[in-house]
Amino acid sequence: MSGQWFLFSVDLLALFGIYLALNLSLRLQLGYTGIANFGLVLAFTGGAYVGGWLPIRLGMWLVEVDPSLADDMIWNNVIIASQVDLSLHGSPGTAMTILLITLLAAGAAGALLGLQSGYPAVRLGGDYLAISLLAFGEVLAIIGNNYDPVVGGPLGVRIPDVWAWAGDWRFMAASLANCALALGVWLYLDSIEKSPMGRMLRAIRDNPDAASSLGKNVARVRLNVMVTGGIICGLAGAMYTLYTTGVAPSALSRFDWTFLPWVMVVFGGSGSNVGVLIGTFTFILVQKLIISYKFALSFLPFDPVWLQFLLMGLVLILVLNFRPSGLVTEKASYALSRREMAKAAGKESL
Amino acid sequence: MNNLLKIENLNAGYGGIHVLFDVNLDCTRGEAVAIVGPNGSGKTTLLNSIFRLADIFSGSVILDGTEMQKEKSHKVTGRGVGYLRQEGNVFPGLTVEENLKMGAFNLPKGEVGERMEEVLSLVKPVVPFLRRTAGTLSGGEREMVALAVSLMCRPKLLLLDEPTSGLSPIASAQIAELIKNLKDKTRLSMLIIEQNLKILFDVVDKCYLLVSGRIIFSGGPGELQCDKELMRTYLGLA
Amino acid sequence: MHGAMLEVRDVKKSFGGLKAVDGVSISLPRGRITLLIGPNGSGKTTLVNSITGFLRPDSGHVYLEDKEITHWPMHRICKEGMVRSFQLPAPFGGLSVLGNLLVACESACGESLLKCPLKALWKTTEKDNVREAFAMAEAMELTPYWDAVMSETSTGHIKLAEIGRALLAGAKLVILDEPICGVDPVMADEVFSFLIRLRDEQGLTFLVIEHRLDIALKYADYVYVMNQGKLIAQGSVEEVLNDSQVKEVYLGS
Amino acid sequence: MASFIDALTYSALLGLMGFGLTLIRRTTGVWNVAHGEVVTIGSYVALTATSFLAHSPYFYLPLAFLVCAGVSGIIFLAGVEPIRAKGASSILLLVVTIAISLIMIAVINIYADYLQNVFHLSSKNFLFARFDFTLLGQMGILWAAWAALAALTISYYLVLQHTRLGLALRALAEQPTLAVVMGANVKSLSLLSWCLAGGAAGLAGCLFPMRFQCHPGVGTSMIATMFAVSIFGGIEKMYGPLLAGLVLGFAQIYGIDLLSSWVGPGVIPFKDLIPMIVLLLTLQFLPEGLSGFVGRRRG
Repeated sequence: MSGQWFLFSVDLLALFGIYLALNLSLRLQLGYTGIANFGLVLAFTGGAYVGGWLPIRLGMWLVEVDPSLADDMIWNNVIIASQVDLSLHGSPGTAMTILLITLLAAGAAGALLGLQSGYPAVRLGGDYLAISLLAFGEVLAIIGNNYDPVVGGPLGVRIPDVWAWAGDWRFMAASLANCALALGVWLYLDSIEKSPMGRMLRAIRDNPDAASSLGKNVARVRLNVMVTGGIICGLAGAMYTLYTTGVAPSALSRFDWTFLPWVMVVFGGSGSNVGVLIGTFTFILVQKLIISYKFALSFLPFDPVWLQFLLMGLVLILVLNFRPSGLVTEKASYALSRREMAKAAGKESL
Repeated sequence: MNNLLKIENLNAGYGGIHVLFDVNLDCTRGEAVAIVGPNGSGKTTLLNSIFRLADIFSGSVILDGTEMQKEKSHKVTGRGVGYLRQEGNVFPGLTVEENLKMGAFNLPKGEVGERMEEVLSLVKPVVPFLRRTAGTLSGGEREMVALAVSLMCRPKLLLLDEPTSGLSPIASAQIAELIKNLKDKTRLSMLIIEQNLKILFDVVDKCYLLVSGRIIFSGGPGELQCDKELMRTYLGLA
Repeated sequence: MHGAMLEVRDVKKSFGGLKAVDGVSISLPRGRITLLIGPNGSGKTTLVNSITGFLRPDSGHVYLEDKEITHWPMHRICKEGMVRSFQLPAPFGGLSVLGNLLVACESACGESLLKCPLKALWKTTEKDNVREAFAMAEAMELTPYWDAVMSETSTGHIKLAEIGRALLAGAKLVILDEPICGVDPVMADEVFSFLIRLRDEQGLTFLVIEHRLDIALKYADYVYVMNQGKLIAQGSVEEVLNDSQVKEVYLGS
Repeated sequence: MASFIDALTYSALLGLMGFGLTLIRRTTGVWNVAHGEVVTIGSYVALTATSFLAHSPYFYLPLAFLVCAGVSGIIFLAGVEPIRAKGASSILLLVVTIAISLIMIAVINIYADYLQNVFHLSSKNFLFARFDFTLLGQMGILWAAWAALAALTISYYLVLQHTRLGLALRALAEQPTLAVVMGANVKSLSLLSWCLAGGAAGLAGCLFPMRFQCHPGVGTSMIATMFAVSIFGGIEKMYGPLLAGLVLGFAQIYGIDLLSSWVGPGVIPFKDLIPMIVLLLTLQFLPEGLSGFVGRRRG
């Protein structure tokens, strides 16, 4: 029983880390800069495809594998992956090298995808931008599902386990790594909050024309934010793939990786890190609980998974009706502490 | 009670922004009332609040004995109020004739044609453009159409928000002439916002001076004109 | 050009068939307060929008200190030394009054996604900015409200904060579009006195669009009058007020 | 030839789906993401009725129209209008329709599971081609789909041009506030257009399984294509979706066939990319859409 709970918590933690990173990226784009990115799934998928494509090739190159298998990487991918796994078991150094290179590549892919979806963001605004990004988000899914060489078509591929060296603690290590990614993003966003950058982003969000008249290059800042957001999504996508040791394009859906983050962020409040954290945790927990108690609900004449959709939709409607800015609302903050500001202004206190 | 419109202690604004503070105003039948004041003092908000296009926080707007603050926006026209808005006062993609028909939306279908003839006899300059698309008209022509459209609903009370703003002196004079004509020929009450005071001084029976959301003067136009201090300070007439 | 701060030559801008600005040329000498007046819809704001890069003029040229800035984007024009305010309130609603003022201050390192986590890079600049912003709040009599969120502030205070914002952006030429609209008369006089002080002490140049002539005329060095997209008069306050054409169109007499 | 007929049928169905999106956006300024699920409901109305009451699905077109009009109306009244009345931004309204779409996905799937588990219907994958008739040597669906689309577009056009209601709808799309000032009840007009849009989606949903495989996610998976039809067609004119449906339908089915005969069969799986590319290009270079472009050239 305790073992079951342990696995439950570890998996919860892993998903939580991934989603928190993704949601904070949305907060950077939506909450700070006012870009309604309905194509989060794009950069996430980009990162996931890199995670599905690169590690197995790196693995083949770094460790001893039967070279004849390379003739058909997709057909033989399970055999190759398990052979690489065996070697990685004993060599954390190699595994971590693969991890790092993969993350670098995934970040680069995310940046590229962010850059190209940033192009319409500069010219369009409001709901047209949202629809345009939504359409962008579909593009990689269509390619991945239909073009086998990327990650093996709809059914996907298995990839080597870079956490294999941790043995029994493998899931724990991977979950903690996911959370470390989320923590990094959190700290980064927090430092934006407590710097002139956060102020400028909000100014651009609230009134782009006025910000531009005060010398802010609105188009470039928006593009930079899209690229940064893309990097974060790309990293999250790769980490997720490495955690699940597999990637299937059909599982990288608009629902899971665009709409769900939006629900979490709108619920918690896009103006605050804590809000995003609360939103993320609540929905991940509910999702996990529904999946775990699926069998207890087997008397229902339908798949209990749908309850999750129902619940999310209802909660979102309620939040939008009664608290449109989310559970935790934005607070005006300053780059300097009040004491520092008082000192700068030559006053006793503020 | 000869009062057509009575506004009492009106506090209004938009969402969290408070624009009007304790405004009192009345308008009797057949009277033309001017609301003057500098930009941003809340004149348009006052007219909007009659149509519930602005939020009423407290106070009341009574038209002909009915409390309008409980009425839905689209029902106000039916009570006999025509509104010529400052901007967006015609449907640019519709023809002038369609605009006029739309103006009579609250009338029974059979009366539309009859009313259109009445209105066209009051606003004759519109007749030549009936078939044209409103968006292709010049500023002055469009303003005239908008005036005709606001008359289509058989109003008892006509609200005019800067009917001459942005028009050439000739077009302004033409509009002013039409307004004067309307007042003479019909027993229509009017509430007019105008910056170009001179044009309307001989039409208006009463003036209210609105500054920063408060009425600071009310009286005849002559009185306001005599009060050089008020004229200088708030209207920018040097 | 002869070293004028801003030289505008034959600028035209039309919307559809409407010629909003129809060949206007103006010249702003350094260290002067120039007033631009005219009835509603005469094209003043469109002229300012075409000068400051908010709109693209159809034709004509704009020179800032002898450098051609026609068709430059707004942020680049600001960096070059010309900043403008907007007629309708344009607050950064989610920021406080002080935050609004601070946005205008230059903070190169603090406003980069890469460098902003390193506080040491921007801390000193930020302290200077805070000092300047508080001084500006003081001048605009906004000190009691410095921490209030802009979206919940009254229109008058928003206008004042926006003037302060424009002044803080470090410009040599400041264009104010109806700066005292919605501001009470006493405060409005103080705003203009402050502009005079900035003109005298720092040599700033101002172009002010204003409706409330009673207040604005007292402080103007030079006046341009527009009607129907064209300049109809220019000169000193007396000259303009005695111009028959001005009386005709502006005062309606 | 088969693919030509397929393309023609598919075009009409796309047009029907896009019609509703365009109508809703035009009159109320909302991009309705839940429109895809309304289409799916149309298919399930057809499935349920043909399974339990027999007859051909064509027989239930009016029923699908009514049910979907009702569903769409409820979406507007219960979901969108309360939040719109509070002055929500267009983005927030988009999020609202996403929330509604989540709820509807759940309901549709629960219903499909229920049909399968309790009544042992194959509700997760169905096709009604066996019910179809032939007319002039072609499948009935071709005629039915085009008849529905043409009837809808023409009658809507007639209503717009020749009735008071139509005048009000056009006025509402141009200047909502002014329409209110003139006494038009914006709420009921908006409700009407949502119902009509839902009805059109219901027709499309009811006809879709006559020719194409249907499953609980059919509308959801097509929503991006529907957006492409609506935006590419242009929201200013109601014949936009018809035009765009034709172009996109042919590009997706007939065009890709042609392309594959030149560059090889490798391109066929990517036919779903076409609407996305068209959508993105439209937004970048032809923001007023096909009908707006045609209108501009003429006028």
